[in-house]
Amino acid sequence: MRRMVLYSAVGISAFLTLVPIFLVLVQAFSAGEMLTFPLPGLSVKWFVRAYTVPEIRESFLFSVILAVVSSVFSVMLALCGALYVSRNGGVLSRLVTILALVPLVFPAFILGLALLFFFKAGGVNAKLGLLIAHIVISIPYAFRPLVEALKETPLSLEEAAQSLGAGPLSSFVLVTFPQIAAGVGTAWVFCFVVSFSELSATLFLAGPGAMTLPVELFSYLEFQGDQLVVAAASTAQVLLTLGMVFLGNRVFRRR
Amino acid sequence: MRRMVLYSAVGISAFLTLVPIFLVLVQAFSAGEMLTFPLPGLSVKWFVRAYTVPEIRESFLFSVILAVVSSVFSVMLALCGALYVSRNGGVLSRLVTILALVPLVFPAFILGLALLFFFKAGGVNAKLGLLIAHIVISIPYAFRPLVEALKETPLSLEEAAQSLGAGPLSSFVLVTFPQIAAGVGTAWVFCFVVSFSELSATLFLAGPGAMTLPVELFSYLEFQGDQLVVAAASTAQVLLTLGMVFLGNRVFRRR
Amino acid sequence: MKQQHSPIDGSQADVVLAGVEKRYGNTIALRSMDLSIERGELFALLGPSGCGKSTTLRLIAGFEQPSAGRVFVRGNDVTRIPSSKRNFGIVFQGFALFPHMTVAQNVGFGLRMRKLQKSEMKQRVMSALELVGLDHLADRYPRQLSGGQQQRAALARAIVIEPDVLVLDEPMSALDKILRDRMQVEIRRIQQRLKMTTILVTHDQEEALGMADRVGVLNGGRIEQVGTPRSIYETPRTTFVATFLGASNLLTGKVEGYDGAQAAISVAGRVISIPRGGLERGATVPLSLRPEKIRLCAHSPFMGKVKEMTYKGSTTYVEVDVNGVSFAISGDSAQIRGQHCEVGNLVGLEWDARDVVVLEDVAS
Amino acid sequence: MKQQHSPIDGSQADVVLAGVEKRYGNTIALRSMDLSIERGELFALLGPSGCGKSTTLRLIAGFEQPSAGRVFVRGNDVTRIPSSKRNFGIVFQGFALFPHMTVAQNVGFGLRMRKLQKSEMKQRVMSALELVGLDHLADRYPRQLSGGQQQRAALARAIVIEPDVLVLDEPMSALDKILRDRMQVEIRRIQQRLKMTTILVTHDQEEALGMADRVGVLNGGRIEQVGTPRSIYETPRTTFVATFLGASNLLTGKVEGYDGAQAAISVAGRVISIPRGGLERGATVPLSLRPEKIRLCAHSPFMGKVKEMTYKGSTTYVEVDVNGVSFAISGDSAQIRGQHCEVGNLVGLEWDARDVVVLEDVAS
Repeated sequence: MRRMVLYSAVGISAFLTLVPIFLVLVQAFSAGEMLTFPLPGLSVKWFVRAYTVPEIRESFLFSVILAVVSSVFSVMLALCGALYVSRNGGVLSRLVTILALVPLVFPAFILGLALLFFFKAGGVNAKLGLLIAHIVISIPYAFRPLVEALKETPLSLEEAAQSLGAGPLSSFVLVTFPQIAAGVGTAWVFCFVVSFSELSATLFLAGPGAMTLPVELFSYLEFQGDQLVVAAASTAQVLLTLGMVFLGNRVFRRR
Repeated sequence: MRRMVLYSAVGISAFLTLVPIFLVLVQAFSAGEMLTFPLPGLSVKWFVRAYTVPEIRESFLFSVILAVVSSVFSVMLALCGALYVSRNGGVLSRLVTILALVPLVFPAFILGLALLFFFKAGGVNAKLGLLIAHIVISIPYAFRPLVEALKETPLSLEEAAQSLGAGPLSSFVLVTFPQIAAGVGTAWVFCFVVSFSELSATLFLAGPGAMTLPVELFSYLEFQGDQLVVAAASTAQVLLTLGMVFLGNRVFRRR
Repeated sequence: MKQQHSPIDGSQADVVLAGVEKRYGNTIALRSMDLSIERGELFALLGPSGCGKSTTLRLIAGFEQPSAGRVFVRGNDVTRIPSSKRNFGIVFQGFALFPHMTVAQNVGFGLRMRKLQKSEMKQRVMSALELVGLDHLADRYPRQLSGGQQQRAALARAIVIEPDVLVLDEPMSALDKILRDRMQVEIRRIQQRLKMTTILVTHDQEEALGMADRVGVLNGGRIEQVGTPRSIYETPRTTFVATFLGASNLLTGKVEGYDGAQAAISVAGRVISIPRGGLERGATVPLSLRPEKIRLCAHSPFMGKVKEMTYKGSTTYVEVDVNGVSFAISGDSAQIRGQHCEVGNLVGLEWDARDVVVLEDVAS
Repeated sequence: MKQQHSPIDGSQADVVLAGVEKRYGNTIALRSMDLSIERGELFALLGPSGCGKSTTLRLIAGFEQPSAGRVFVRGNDVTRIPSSKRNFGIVFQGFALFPHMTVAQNVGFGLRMRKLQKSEMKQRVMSALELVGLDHLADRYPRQLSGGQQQRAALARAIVIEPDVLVLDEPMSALDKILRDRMQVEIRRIQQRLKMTTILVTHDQEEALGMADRVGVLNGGRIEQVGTPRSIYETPRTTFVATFLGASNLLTGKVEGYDGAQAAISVAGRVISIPRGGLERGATVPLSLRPEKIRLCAHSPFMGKVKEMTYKGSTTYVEVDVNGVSFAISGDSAQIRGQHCEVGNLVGLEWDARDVVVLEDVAS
């Protein structure tokens, strides 16, 4: 009985998540002109069309660059925090943990709003605002795997290195870092993916010359409404995301 | 040296996250008519004004209802999944884990887009679409604390109850559930907060009669642009969020 | 599904395993086990981790089902009966007390499931708590109790339901050495007073030897020997039993011939007599001789050089090389000192002929 | 910051702690400890968990700094010198081998930090590996090694740098019983060959007694007794030392008077003589008498009823009640059986006068 409840719950969740997404992904390969089911035929023409729209092409590129840059910063900042937390107890350590995880529950759109107001007043450009927003929003996703990786690395390894004559820097580089490399990789993939698909805060901060793919797709859909172009672009985004996650799993596999 | 790097990293992150948000929150209490610093004076007039905008008032209420309903579903579905995962190993268990955590990295806006296309084709109303999207997006936030709570509850407790004559249902209700109650509470607060501030997927699905506060604020800002009304409404949202998290910590505190 | 069967033998057996096997996928956890546990006895299942003792316990308790074979309790086939209907009292490793219930609620849980009346329940809970000496802590929560008190509470919870069988799963593993010794004596005392059929699962040979009426030694999913503590300690049947139940000198002997009922066996270049028949002349046999059975003396056929001495407080451990064969000797520190035993010295070894045990497995 | 000091005494001391204290906030982990460890000896710091032995180790190794006092190594004040400049070889609890390096790379790490030439490095790594018998596994990764092999690799890594002091932090705690005994002997052998000043931190009294030249017993952040294994085992100074280093009968005696150098002390209603002076007439003194020092006999002034018997294999544990005072006796199983010792029987107890030790702390 209980087993049946469990199975059906899992089934429902899977259905709700996967079926609609799957349908959109399939539609992107439609040979027809509209959203129809079953597909009239298979083609990649919608991908070609999406690529020929300059805004979509440019925003895709911008998204990739933004994701790469912001994820590098996120991982570095999160690593500093995670190192502190895993090596120290006390109030400050708990404060850092809370601070690093705040963006996870804090409404991202409010961060976007705040940065918008802030930069308008300060006259700073939109790109910096987006970078900051993406760094802040993806920090928690980097922080968790890094803290976990560091917690699995006994402090005694570093102490062993030090007792053998290694200074703080060499013991970190030669001993601790190789242990957490997989965690760093995971953290980086997470940050990339989060930044790449961020919409809530980005919506407020994006503007001419600093337009990400999700925002571009949203406004494209609102103003031109060519749904299959959007489906194709989304599919490209999903495939890149999945590719990153797969790559992360492969390259940074534990053990 | 290393200590200094750590401190400055934490400082930078805190500065980036907290200062802009703090400024917006402060502006909401401005007595002036524009975003200015320092404040010309303190007042709550912007909260009153925000409340008098019917769209903002109604969308706030809708957001609360949506968050309550979707979070209850998320927690129930996540609990089923977490029970299965913590009691069983194997391929299916890992599949459930992956499935439950997919929405965490999967672009939420694509889910919104997919549901939009799906429901347009099926002719189902926007409210159901929003409910599904919010359930799916918040499931990972419920799944993690629940799995952790269940992992901390040794299976031997349930076996002890069974050896004393309790059936599967009573051993769960009388013994296991009380152990994970704190985890369930945490999961629920997380889901509520996530749903309450979701914007990426909601943006595509919201419509007349099914408008959440974040979407409403976004379009209000775009078309009317009364920034201080938005600041006040955002502040109300942040305060409710913080209140929920605080409450969750208090009521469902472990031990 | 409930079937009536008579046990496989006509004895007083309370719990009978008949050809019980357990496989997980391709790995075999238990190999066709036959075991019968008499009414009222304390039977210890002893073995190292991974030997199958936990699996056996889980099959007996009904948490898992055997891949083959049957489990009988008091003559009834319970193989397919779930744990909740078996009426077993189980003291879990780590105790598994319900953290959100007081001691009294914990102990009363089984009675509550049996839908007893409040008043009778209360009375039985109190008398169980009195039995284990915990009546003054009935309203405490488990986390407010010491390890030993938690142990007692778990025991009270298991016995209050008047189980057909009491099962103790590594009951001392969460306790420190001193407490462990005390609880061994106490649990044994309670078990004897209630005359309750009890299965003790443990990896600690001292616990098994000190508490049990009979011990079954498990290794690699198989029972290697069943017997009283003294019989399995003093006459181990296999190399595994000889070494797992304490230190042992494993020697290789060659059967030279017979002198009446005494077998003449050569060990380390000397011939010894062992009161034992049935050995093939010329065969190589594995022998076990416990270190504490060897005495040091000035002169003996077995003279050797002291290679190693380790002081252990009450006893001293000595390693002596006799013609290239190493003998471990464990003796009272004062006596060993009295024999002028120093590393490098020449000493003699002696022992009683009956302390040399011929093992049944192939010498390794 | 490096200062030259002479050690607090003029002996051969290699490591000296002078008034070392450690506080964490308000809790005191170590109370003003003075300790000096001689060149080439194996010194064991023995105590239960939380006694301060790990803190002492961390202060000596330089992972933490004392709140007060100084640490000297070979006469140099190293109190403020970081671990990386102290030239200590440490074998960590759990070994702390670098998982991403081979055994040879692990062992070579310390030499690499010392910027040795490739060829010399290789040669020294190989000779260290040979010493611990691991030269054939130089290219394995730690996860491919058994527990005992990991232990050896960690030891090789610690000794290859030719440290001033070798520190062993609970080196056997990750090993099983049988391996532990073997590694104790082996580590001791290597330490004696290299004549390396060694500090062994352990909670296992058998390990400390069996391996060390001298033992310091810690309790509650204080050293309770320092001495050779035999002296601390046979003449414990405090109740804690008496009970932590093995079982002990803690008795309460009353000093009745003197007969020459013999103190007459009444215990359990009988008077015994102890060769010990300096006790106040009429005083109540705590006494320790080890269970294995008591023999059973047919007649003696101390007659009592057997309350409990526990068979432990080589030994049997007997509890005898003499005038309301409980005596624990541990003896050879065969000898105990020979004395017709059964629960309920009356038996006599005897012991040598010098085995009764007068403790210095207040009887509890």
